[in-house]
Amino acid sequence: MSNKVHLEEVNIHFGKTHAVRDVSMSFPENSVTAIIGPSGCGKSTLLRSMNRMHDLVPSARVTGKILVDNGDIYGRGVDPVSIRRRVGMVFQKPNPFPAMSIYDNVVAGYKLNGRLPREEANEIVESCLKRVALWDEVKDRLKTNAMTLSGGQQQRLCIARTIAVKPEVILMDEPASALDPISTLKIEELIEELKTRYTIIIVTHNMQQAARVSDYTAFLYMGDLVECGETKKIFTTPEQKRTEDYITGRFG
Amino acid sequence: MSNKVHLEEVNIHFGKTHAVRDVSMSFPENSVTAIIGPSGCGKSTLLRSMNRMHDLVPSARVTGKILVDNGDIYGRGVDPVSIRRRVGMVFQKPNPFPAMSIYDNVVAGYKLNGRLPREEANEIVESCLKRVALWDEVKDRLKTNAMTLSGGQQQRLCIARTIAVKPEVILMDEPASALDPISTLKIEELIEELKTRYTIIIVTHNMQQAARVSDYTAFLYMGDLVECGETKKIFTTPEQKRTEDYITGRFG
Amino acid sequence: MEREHFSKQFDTELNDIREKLLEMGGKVEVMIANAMKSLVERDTELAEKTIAFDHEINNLEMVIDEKCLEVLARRQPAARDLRFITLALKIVTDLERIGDQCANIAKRSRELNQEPSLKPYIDLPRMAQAASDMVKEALDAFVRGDDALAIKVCEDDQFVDELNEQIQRELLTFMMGDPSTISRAIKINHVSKCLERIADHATNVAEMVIFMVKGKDIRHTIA
Amino acid sequence: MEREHFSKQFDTELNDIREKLLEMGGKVEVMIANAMKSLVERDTELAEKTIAFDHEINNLEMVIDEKCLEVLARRQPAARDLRFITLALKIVTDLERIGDQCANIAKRSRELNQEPSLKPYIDLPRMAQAASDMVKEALDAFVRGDDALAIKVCEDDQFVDELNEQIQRELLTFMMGDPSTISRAIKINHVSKCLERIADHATNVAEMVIFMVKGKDIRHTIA
Amino acid sequence: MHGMAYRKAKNHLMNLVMLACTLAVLIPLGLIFFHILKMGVSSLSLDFFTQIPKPTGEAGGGMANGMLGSLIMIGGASLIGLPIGILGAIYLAEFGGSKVSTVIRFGADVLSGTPSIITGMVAYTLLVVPMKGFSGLAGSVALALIMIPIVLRTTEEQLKMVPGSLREASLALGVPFWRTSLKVTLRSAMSGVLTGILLAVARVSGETAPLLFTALGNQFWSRDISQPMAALPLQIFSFAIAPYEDWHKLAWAGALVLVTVMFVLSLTARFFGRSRHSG
Amino acid sequence: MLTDSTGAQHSRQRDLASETALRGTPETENILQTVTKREKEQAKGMKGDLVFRYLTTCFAFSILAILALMLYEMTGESMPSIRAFGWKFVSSSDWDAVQGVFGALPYLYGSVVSSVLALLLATPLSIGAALFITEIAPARWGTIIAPLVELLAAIPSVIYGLWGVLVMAPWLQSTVQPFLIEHFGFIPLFQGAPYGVSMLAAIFILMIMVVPIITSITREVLLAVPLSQKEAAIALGATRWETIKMAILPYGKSGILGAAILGLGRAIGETMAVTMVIGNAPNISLSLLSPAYTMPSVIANEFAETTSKLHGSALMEIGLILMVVTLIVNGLARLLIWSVSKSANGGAA
Ligand SMILES: Nc1ncnc2c1ncn2[C@@H]1O[C@H](COP(=O)(O)OP(=O)(O)OP(=O)(O)O)[C@@H](O)[C@H]1O
Ligand SMILES: Nc1ncnc2c1ncn2[C@@H]1O[C@H](COP(=O)(O)OP(=O)(O)OP(=O)(O)O)[C@@H](O)[C@H]1O
Ligand SMILES: [Mg+2]
Ligand SMILES: [Mg+2]
Ligand SMILES: O=P([O-])([O-])[O-]
Repeated sequence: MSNKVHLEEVNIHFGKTHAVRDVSMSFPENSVTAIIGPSGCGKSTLLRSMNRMHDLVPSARVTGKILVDNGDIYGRGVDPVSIRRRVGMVFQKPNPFPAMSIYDNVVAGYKLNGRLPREEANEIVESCLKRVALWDEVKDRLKTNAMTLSGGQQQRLCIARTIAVKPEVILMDEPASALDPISTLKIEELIEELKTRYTIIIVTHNMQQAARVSDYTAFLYMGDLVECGETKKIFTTPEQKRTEDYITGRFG
Repeated sequence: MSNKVHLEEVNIHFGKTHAVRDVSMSFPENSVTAIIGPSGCGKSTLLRSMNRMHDLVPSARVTGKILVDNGDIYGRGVDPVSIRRRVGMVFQKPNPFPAMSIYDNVVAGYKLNGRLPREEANEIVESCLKRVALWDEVKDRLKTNAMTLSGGQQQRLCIARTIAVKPEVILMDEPASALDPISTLKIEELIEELKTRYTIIIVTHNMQQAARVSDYTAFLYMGDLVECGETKKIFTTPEQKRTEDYITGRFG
Repeated sequence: MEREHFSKQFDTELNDIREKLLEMGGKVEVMIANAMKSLVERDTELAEKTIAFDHEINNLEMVIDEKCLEVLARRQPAARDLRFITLALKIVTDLERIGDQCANIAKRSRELNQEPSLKPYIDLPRMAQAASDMVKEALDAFVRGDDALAIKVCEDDQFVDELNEQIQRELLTFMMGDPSTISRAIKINHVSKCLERIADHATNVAEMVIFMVKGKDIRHTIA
Repeated sequence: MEREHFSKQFDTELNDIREKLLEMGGKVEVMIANAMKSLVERDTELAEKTIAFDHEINNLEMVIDEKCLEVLARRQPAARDLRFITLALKIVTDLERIGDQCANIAKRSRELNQEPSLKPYIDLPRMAQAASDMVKEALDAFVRGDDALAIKVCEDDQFVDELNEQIQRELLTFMMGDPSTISRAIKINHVSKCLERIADHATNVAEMVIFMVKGKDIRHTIA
Repeated sequence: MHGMAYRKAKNHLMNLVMLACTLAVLIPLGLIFFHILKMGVSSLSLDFFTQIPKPTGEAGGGMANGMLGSLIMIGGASLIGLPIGILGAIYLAEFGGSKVSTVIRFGADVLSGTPSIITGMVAYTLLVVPMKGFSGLAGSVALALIMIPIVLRTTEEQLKMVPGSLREASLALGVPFWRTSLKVTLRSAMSGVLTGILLAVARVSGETAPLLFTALGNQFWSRDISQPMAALPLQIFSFAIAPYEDWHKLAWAGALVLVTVMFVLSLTARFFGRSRHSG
Repeated sequence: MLTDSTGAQHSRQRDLASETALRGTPETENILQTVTKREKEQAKGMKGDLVFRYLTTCFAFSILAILALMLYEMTGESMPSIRAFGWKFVSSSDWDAVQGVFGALPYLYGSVVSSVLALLLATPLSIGAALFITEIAPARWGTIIAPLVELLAAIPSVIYGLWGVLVMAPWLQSTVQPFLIEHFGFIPLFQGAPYGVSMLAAIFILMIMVVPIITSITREVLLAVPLSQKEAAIALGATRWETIKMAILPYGKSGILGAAILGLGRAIGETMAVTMVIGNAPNISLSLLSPAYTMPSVIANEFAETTSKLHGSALMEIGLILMVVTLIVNGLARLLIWSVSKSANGGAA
């Protein structure tokens, strides 16, 4: 399996805060990699560097190399807007566009490219909603407002919206932490299925969730990458003492 | 161990919704009982009936008997205000009074009802904060605003505030679901310690949490009490098929 | 028969363990059969093969152990699933020991084949068949969650024990009568003990199956 | 030696299992000693006691199993803790089997005490001491997470195996020489085999300890 | 399909358009500032704060009586308006939710949307006509009518923003509802409520229209609220439309003072508002 | 709160039983005392809640009372005029206090034209400015400009009027209006003589006055758009303008609409500034350059010095019309905002 995303000595500063230190690691293609670690260790910060969401924060500074398909996304002349189409993102709280219908939400990103013929749009909506296992639940009310869906459905809609623009990598920042347990399980199942087509990187501070959904796990601690490897290994026989302590609940 | 709280055929309606059906069960003294079940099954509703918080909802109707120390708290002439002093409550989101200092928050239960001599107040503050293991962290800044504390500290402050009015029973409605994992563990530890003095009833939709903290577990499903017994038993060898299915993640 | 997990992946993993256990059970049965065949038909080559085959059983034990550990770490199973996994962990040890016993039988068979035959084996194959059936049924009970079958296995142990005692008495008579048979008789005696232990292990499995299904621990109560 | 868990309760539970295991180990050692003493000193009463004592070991097995299951269900242990619990589950089986073997020794001792003594026991007590030490050291290694000690236990098994073979050869000579000793010799042979199996179980425990500490499964690699 | 280049160009163009809008908004407002400052500072003197207006033609004089009158009437308006507004808001926030409170809310909105001159007319028919004369009291009432809906709605919003969990926390401690409302809910919202009050005061202190036929204005010192009373905005108005250069200067000075007062009030309000967010 | 009656009876019986059983020893006496003390406190608590509820209810209802009283008074005072002129009052443009003939059409016309045109100019500018401040300008600019705009929204109208009449009107008269007449004189809107004080001046001053209001409310609405909405768009690969179009404006739609309508209400009712710059001539003229009159202005100018009862009543009727118009505008705004926000939030509940 080749590496889809590759980090080389990535450092991220916010003003004087050094939030991520010298992180080098790879994310294999068509697999789920979980990033775990205590609150404030830099998980979200690291994740957001991978589709240049930090460009919006004036104080943020990213150094080192972040390669997607061997191309440096922070390279000169690289347009963040086009990077974000290749590297999609799903957020903690479901955030469908409230003024739009379910249908419009799915094609919201796709439409930015210009007018979209009716049939093509229909096709995209159907295939994306099917892929997130939402089609059967909403096919009779595609034109109703997206906010009429439940939290879990909204999150799946957001995932549909993200895959509609045909990304290669999907970043997820605690995608289920605002959901009830059953919706959480549904999202986890979905992640399992999506990994056949996309490279998925997920931040979660629920260790059990990381254990359940991911193929690889990276453990961050105070901005450092402590250990990174197969999830099975990390959760049964980690190599680093700090990983072991964190995973077994020995902190403080 | 005697039973502190006892429910007999409790039914709770909201208008036409029958949220809790014919629940009869007991909560043993000085123990932690967890109420688990899928979202919307009536966990919070049942919990809130035990200190008459439903009195504020005009459409709510509670029938059956809820006995605390063998006294019916819905009996004629029973003042809900005094019930609530005996049966304290801790909520999902930490909710310290934002306009008050840490100190004032702890004694809020007294101060809001009238004056409290200085020395007595000092004593209460110290002992309660110690009991929730917050004293060492805040003793040098008792007069600062309570909102300057972290989420986990705020929740412990809320617990201190609750035990300050010397309740016998403490109800907790998902007390850690808004907290990060480490704060969650701290709260769980605290619950473990508090049970030597109080009867604790906790609602959680995190099954693992219920397994960790509780001595007894009750499983609610669509308003029905399906099973109730020792936590150890419920989680290894439940008697009801429905409990087994829920606990092993077989739903839908 | 049973409801599926919400997580298909979890179901897959549990099924995987179940299948691997069955596979191991199947291999163990073959091993019992082969070990006995090598003895009865004085087939030293088959005995060698059987001894070598133990290696595979050992490997399977480690694979299943690892899988169980992984499921425990990644899925936090509870109730029936938890009992299933922990008992898989224990059953696999029993199966591995059965494999060891088969290897022991094969070793004795290898030695016995060097010497002239003492007497035709009549009870021993019957005993082996009974033990083998018990292993099979215990595993079936485990996989199907069938406690009735498991109880039957526990009861069958009695029969194997009786056969064992009978064989021992018989061998003693042989040895007393003809000291030259002592060395061979001791070896045959050892085979009989091995078969008895195999039946014991099957009984262990069956007892644990009852625990898994009923949630009641009946070990050390009947025996 | 090791950092504490965030949850003291969890630490308490793990320690509880650890202590129960040690207690079981201690009882098993006493059982080995008593079984041997009943044999060497021809003390039938002690033999009876030892056989009855097996019951306690069996009970402890169930108690520890239940505790492990409870911790698995309630704490969702991972990594080292998970390995600890799963291995406790397996070790407890080994200890129980050691108890069974001791009972078997005591049974043989009871029978042997009815007959005149065959010869003074010299190698058997040495073997018993070695096996008992191995059990003790294996448990120490488990509790302390000491892989070096565990490796030593694995190596010691060799010594016990050799003693066993020596005893068997010796007994064969006896039996050949005097058919009237056959019945007793077979029983003593059985005792020796029991001790050998006890040492094997201790080795199993040691191997698993190495897995727990190092995370590496070395079972079936040295042997 | 649009290319990236097209999308980027559009982005830049729209940025420019929005910048232009901002300038178009800021320039006239800047001019107003500039003139008030320039004319006001040059016309301001100590006399302005101590003297009453001089008769036409005489140079000098000030608006001291207007300032005093404004203060008295605003005080009166607050005395009437604040209790009604705040307690009414408590009703809406705590017991509201039914149809009645929707109607009350709507009424308050209508009241605050009513042009201020109309409150003046109403105060005129209600007080001036029966009392047979213009009076400071009538002015106060007119101003109070303007304050009430502002205070009511801002207070209600603030009370509603207090999370229900806080109320529940207090009730769960065994505190009666009324104490909870006053000591927890209202107190938690206090800074927001104060902001609302300050904004309401700021608003009425600049009101002119409702005073035209209630307080009417007074050339002399006036402290008796049953008599016509001077007010700063009224004086600015009448001096501005008068054809005298001197009076224009005084009007500019008055404007500067009024604007300064407004600034101070809104800055204070902002301060309260901010401390709420950071606290 | 309902309880089944048997339960209540049951507990009362038990209470009695325990009381009789306890009486006698000094200790129990003590307990009884504390119990009764506690009960008294409870009773006080429950009574306090009742009193509190009635009190706040009274104050809340006084709003409705005030409103009713206002409408009643205004209608009552307008009755003479309504009886005398009927519908002619709004269709006629004769306003002669000496002859006692009153028609309010010029005032209506002036009010509507000045406020609607001012709003049409102000709204796009305000939205553009608010977007610039919140979304485009560096954060530091925003923190400077925004409070400035907010302060401007608080400046009293009399001061706008002062500036309008002393600075803007002369400038219009000397430069803008001649220019318009010269280059755009062919359009009826810009015909006539340059007076300075005029409909145009009123429109300008109203625009300048409502711009800060609409801008600051719009800005708050935009700030309330959750970051998650913006991030959603950005993560889909939207440019800044596309983000505004896709996420921000739709989310803030109802709030912005409300802001605009609030501006309209303010513009219609605005008295002082307009009175000072519109010229106060009851004309109905297509030209924006000629003086005009508005409803609030005529009230402000004439109400204190009415010549007859009918004159006062006519002014009252204008006030009544003004009030009804603002009521309708505000009511409409409210309904609009409600319907929009309902469709957005309704599902979330
Ligand atoms: N926009 C920002 N400006 C300044 N500092 C920031 C910013 N975002 C994050 N940080 C800092 O960077 C560090 C890492 O934050 P980050 O949000 O990545 O943590 P996290 O691991 O995602 O934690 P959590 O589990 O709580 O989400 C923290 O110390 C945080 O204070
Ligand atoms: N105030 C209320 N008015 C009307 N219905 C209500 C009210 N509170 C709860 N319900 C209804 O009662 C049922 C049980 O709700 P409850 O909040 O107790 O569920 P829960 O088990 O606590 O769920 P969750 O885990 O989501 O908190 C639900 O169907 C809910 O819609
Ligand atoms: Mg984060
Ligand atoms: Mg709930
Ligand atoms: O391995 P065993 O000694 O139990 O056969």
